[in-house]
Amino acid sequence: MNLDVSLRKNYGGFQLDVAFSLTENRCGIFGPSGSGKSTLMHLLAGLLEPDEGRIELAGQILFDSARRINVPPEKRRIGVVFQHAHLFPHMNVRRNLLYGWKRTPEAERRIDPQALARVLQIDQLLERGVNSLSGGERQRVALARTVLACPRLILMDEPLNGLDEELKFQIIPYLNKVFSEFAVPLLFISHSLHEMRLMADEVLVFEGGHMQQRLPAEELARRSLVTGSRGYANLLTLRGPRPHGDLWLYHWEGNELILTDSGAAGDNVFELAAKDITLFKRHPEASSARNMLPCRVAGIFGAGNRIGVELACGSGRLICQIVPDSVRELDIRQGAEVIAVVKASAFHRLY
Amino acid sequence: MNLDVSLRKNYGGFQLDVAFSLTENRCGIFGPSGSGKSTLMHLLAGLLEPDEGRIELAGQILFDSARRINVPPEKRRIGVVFQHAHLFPHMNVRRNLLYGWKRTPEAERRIDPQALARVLQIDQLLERGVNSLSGGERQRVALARTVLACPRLILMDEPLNGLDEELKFQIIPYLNKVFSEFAVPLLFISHSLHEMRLMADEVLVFEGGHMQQRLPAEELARRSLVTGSRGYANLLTLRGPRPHGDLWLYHWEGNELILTDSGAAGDNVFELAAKDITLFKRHPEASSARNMLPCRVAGIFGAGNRIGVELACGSGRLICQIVPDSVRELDIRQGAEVIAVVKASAFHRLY
Amino acid sequence: QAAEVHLSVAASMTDAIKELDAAFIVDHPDVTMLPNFGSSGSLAKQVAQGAAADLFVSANPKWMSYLETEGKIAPQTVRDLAQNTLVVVGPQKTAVNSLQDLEVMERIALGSPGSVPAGQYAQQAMRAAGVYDRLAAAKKLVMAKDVRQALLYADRGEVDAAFVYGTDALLVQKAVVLYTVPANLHDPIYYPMGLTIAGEKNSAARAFYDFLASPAARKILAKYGFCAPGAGAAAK
Amino acid sequence: MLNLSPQDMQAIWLSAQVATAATLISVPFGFAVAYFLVFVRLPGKALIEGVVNLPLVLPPVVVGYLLLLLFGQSGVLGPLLQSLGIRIIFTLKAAVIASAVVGFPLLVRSIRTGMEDIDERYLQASRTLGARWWDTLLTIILPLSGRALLAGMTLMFARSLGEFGATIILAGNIPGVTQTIPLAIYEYTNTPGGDRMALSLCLVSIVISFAVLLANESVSRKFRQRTTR
Amino acid sequence: MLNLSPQDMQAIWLSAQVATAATLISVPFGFAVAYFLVFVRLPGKALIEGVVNLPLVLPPVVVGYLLLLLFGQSGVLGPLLQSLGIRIIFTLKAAVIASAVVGFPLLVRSIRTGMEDIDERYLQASRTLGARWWDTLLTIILPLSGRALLAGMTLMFARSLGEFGATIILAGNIPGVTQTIPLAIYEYTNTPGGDRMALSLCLVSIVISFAVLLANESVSRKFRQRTTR
Ligand SMILES: Nc1ncnc2c1ncn2[C@@H]1O[C@H](COP(=O)(O)OP(=O)(O)OP(=O)(O)O)[C@@H](O)[C@H]1O
Ligand SMILES: Nc1ncnc2c1ncn2[C@@H]1O[C@H](COP(=O)(O)OP(=O)(O)OP(=O)(O)O)[C@@H](O)[C@H]1O
Ligand SMILES: [Mg+2]
Ligand SMILES: [Mg+2]
Repeated sequence: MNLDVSLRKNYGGFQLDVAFSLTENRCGIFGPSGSGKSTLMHLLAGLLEPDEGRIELAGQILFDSARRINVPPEKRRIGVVFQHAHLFPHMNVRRNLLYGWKRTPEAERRIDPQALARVLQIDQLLERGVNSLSGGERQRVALARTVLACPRLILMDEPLNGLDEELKFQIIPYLNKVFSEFAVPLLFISHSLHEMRLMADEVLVFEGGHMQQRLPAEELARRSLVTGSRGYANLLTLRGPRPHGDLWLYHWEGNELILTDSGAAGDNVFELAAKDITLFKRHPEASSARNMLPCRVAGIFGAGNRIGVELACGSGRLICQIVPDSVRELDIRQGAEVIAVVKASAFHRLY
Repeated sequence: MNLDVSLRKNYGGFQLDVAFSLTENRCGIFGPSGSGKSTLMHLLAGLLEPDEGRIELAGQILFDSARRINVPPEKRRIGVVFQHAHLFPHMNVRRNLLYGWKRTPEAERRIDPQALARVLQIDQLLERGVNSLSGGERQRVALARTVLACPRLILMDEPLNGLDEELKFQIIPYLNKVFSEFAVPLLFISHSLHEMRLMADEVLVFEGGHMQQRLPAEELARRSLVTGSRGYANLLTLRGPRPHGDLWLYHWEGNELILTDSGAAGDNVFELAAKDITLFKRHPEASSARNMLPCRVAGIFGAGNRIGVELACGSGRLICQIVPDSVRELDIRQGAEVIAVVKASAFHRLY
Repeated sequence: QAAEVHLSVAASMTDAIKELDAAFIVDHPDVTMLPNFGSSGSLAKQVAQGAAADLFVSANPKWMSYLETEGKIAPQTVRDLAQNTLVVVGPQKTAVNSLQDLEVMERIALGSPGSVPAGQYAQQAMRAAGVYDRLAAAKKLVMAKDVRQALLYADRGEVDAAFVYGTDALLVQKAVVLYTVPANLHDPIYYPMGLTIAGEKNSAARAFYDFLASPAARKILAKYGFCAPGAGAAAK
Repeated sequence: MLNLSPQDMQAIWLSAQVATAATLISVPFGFAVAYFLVFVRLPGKALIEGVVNLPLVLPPVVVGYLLLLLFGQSGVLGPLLQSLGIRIIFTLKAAVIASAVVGFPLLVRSIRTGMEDIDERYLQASRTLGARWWDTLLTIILPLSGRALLAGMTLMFARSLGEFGATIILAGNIPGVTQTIPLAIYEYTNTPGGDRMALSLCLVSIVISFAVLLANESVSRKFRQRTTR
Repeated sequence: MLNLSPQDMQAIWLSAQVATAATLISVPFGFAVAYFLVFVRLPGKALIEGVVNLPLVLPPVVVGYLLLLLFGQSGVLGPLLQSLGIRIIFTLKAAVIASAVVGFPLLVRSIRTGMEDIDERYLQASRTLGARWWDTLLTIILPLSGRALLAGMTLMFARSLGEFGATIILAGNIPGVTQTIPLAIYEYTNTPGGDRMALSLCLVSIVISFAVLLANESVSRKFRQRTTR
């Protein structure tokens, strides 16, 4: 994606004023309610006219107030998943789904409607009228409708709202697959840091109509170790689960990990909270924790009473959150050897 | 609340068939997308007519197909927060808020609109038209509008969707206060087990139009230790934080706990995941964990490789999740003495 | 090739013309008669705008001369088809012996003098009797859009009197003829007819035009209350 | 350019009065009938709708005739009205009634379409907030069908300006009393050479209706701004 | 009860033809004009709206006269039409034109109200999905204003059944050729004892419009079921 944006829009009392240029394919927009996320999305899609500014996507100028260019929405080929679905009320689910698809030149139809419908679990609903759908069903149909239009850029406004966790994590990998396989760039709006980590590489943080920060999703997550209420979560890709008594043994970057959860045959993404890792100077005896990984301290960051310790275990990296007292007591410094203790139940499978 | 329900409704392909009677004041309805939660809500509110059945609230029959009773919605005094706000488009925020309030006899107006608006952070929006609100703002206005009508029972359909976590946990205690202070019974629909725990005492679990289970929210949470993807979380009310070096010392049921987070002066509700508690047979040396609580095992439950251990620490109870191997190794059984090790960062403040 | 005759005929002659048509095609089975009935004014405007018409029958000499000046009518073919009389009808209770008696009444209906010939004759008569201006100033006059409407009012008792043609008076149900207006109080009531420029070249139209002057045609006209031109008075 | 006789001026003034009165009087009835047709569930609704539409289907002259049968002295209501000292026929009241009856189906149809387009969920929300049906009617349905109501009123006003057939039968054509613009125009067009004068009056009609139209547009736009983004 | 002469049957058949043709012919134009008025941003739109509304404001007789000036042989379009061998005046075409013109404002106003009530966000969604304006027009706006279009068509059909003033001027009153129901009724009222016959024809008009109304209702209900919960 090559998106250059510099826009101003006055809206009653609210003023949006942003300028950024993106190259990452998966970007996120993160910010509190009312910070202007949806407004930005409408401006980019051409549904709202900026007071002033410029939008350039992949070398094409979509809007330029100075040169009086304003490409209409249908020529921008920017897909939008709206916060409230906006399904066409007079069409059934199938016709809604295929609306954009039919308007896409055959050469550019890169996604199979059937397969997508199956993944989003809406293949049973195809002949239903959209007004009889439940809240979550509507959102999934809207998602599929936009993706099937095969746009050059997809804007998603909290698309996973109203979906239960299970379904959410079923959908995310598929979306990721679609987006990466067909290199569809994505601008992803969400309140959830978690979704952000999984869907975006780079994140723009909005506040009161302005871009406050801009940083890689990983960095945002690391900062949340200090500022966020939930702390940092490691995302680990574990391979080849084998039974191990009641538990399961996985490979992870040259280590073996013991987990309570069984996974799928191939790659499995697990979440491990930084808070769930306890460091010991010596190998502890008689702990209920199943995993005791010898690691080397690769770095220390953080502030106040929340210290992040970056650990190298085999070829993998882990972030562990501890308190300053522990840093002193365990003599944690770069290069120090420690034992990371993790309970088998601490891993949470995402997909 | 005294709610007796026995209903059947056929809806195209979908069939809802439930019977329950509730006495708890705060009930939850939990279930996957499309399981009939919103449909039930419409039936209870009188917005949809059941094919057959009976609804009785606080001794008054609201619907009875046999006796051809069907009290109209406005006489049921059942408040509804809809999944999609449905704010009146021709009124500003203030008039939306006060719509139900004005229609409530003065004697029953138990909630102050100003105060409620402040808590929900919509006091700045009062003169705005509702069509210029952001998604989260709309949802908050809808919430306030229903609460201000002071109904006998409030039905909420995923009311916290689209709100960021911070705001969500700001609103929940206030809602709880309103509901408990004025004893407004509540039927709370949500996908989130977490919200369920905080808002409901008893939970009905729906699946495919039927009530699958019915159990206390605490029990649902305990079961999720085995079946859920997120495990069980302890909710602890901690008191009187005092600084302790970089950290904070709290009272909890006769114990002292060390946390990274500072809290408010009075009660603070913290979450502590069962997975975040590690058990040791002996007092471990040199751990990065700050809290080492001597406890007695009060009970063991769970199945497969997920075992929940109920611990008595002082006058408090904690649930800890461990694996069967650990049970054997640490010789965990009722009455056994163990050390529960918890990191200072493992506590997550909700409000 | 079947000949067509387009007639533009004042609506008050509808029935008479229909019977005349029927009588005519008995002898001319190859001719199709296409009568168009309307108010004289709108018929004249249609003819003026080039609508298909071979023969124009007006209830009023004004519209005939209008078309003559427009050059739509062959002037030498203009002659009177029939004559009519003017009567006052009303609910049975009132007695009228002269037009002055109208002054005691509340409402008097007449065709709008500007547009309805019968109204114009009524106006002339009332003027001659010296009552028109006072009646008009007292807003006692109801101007109907055509004679039929004036008659309707009288029939239903909405007005105390109405000026209508003698032929129309045959249609009354409840009302009765109160008074026949003396012919000397108004211009003679003629139904002028004339062939249009196109009609003059239509032999069937000319044949019908000639037929209208025949005794057979006269008899039919008389049946509907019209009298022969120059005859002066009508039936009743 | 326009040279209007005093009689013409009177006709214009009468027409404006009649159109305004007919429109305003019909609004509550039109609204009630539309509400009934849209929201009340009752068998035989189609029949009522048919009756409401009658004045549209029948030639205006016939409508006028039927009204005469109703309001005339020997008509159905005539004696009753007469005993109350009310005279309808040949008065401005008759012109108003004729215009109101002829325009009524237009008004109802317009309001109906607007009401049918109201999202049912707003009505649901208002009822769960404790509003009775009439409360919902006044606070939700009325404002949300406001634009359609306005459109219907404009239609009706315009139709009233052009109403001829029923008016001339029921109200008669009495200059200065019941002679509205269309009746005056009729007189002119039936007089050779009267076309110029008729045209002047037509222009006046057009100007009046145009003003009403513009007023409607601007009010309607405000409504729209208030109700959609 | 009804005894209809062959001439009456002809009038009924002609009326049905005229009303149907006028309605169907007007629909595309009415739709286009409504679209223009609602969605195209252009100064001077009010003017066009004024022109569209003219036939409503003017007495039908005047409309008929103006049409006569337009289509007559010495009229504006007359010579052109004649050179093409097309005759309008005194033919059924003229009756269709008269009905279409008189009913047009009703059709446009109805469609407009429907279009204005379409939630803009559906149009936004369709455009971001790659639909051009005409595509959005056909696939979103047309179906979503379908009910209003139907309502407009019903109005127009009903109005055509009752159209008298403009028709008698432009099409003439020629039995069997251009004599529609209202003209036949007019003729009966000019005939002794014709009132019964006139009434019979009125009843026929009512029955036809009623049938159309019911058809409209049922189609409209389907639309509604399809578009709201
Ligand atoms: N048409 C409008 N007129 C005036 N203010 C508006 C309009 N539309 C949006 N706003 C205001 O602009 C601000 C930004 O709104 P926006 O919808 O972009 O927020 P958001 O970041 O998407 O919030 P949320 O997460 O709650 O959806 C809000 O304060 C909103 O009230
Ligand atoms: N009018 C209708 N006609 C037919 N089926 C309907 C209708 N309304 C709802 N349904 C179906 O009934 C089922 C239950 O819908 P409901 O809205 O109650 O689900 P829900 O539990 O609220 O889901 P969500 O969490 O996604 O909002 C769904 O399968 C839905 O598609
Ligand atoms: Mg938003
Ligand atoms: Mg739902």
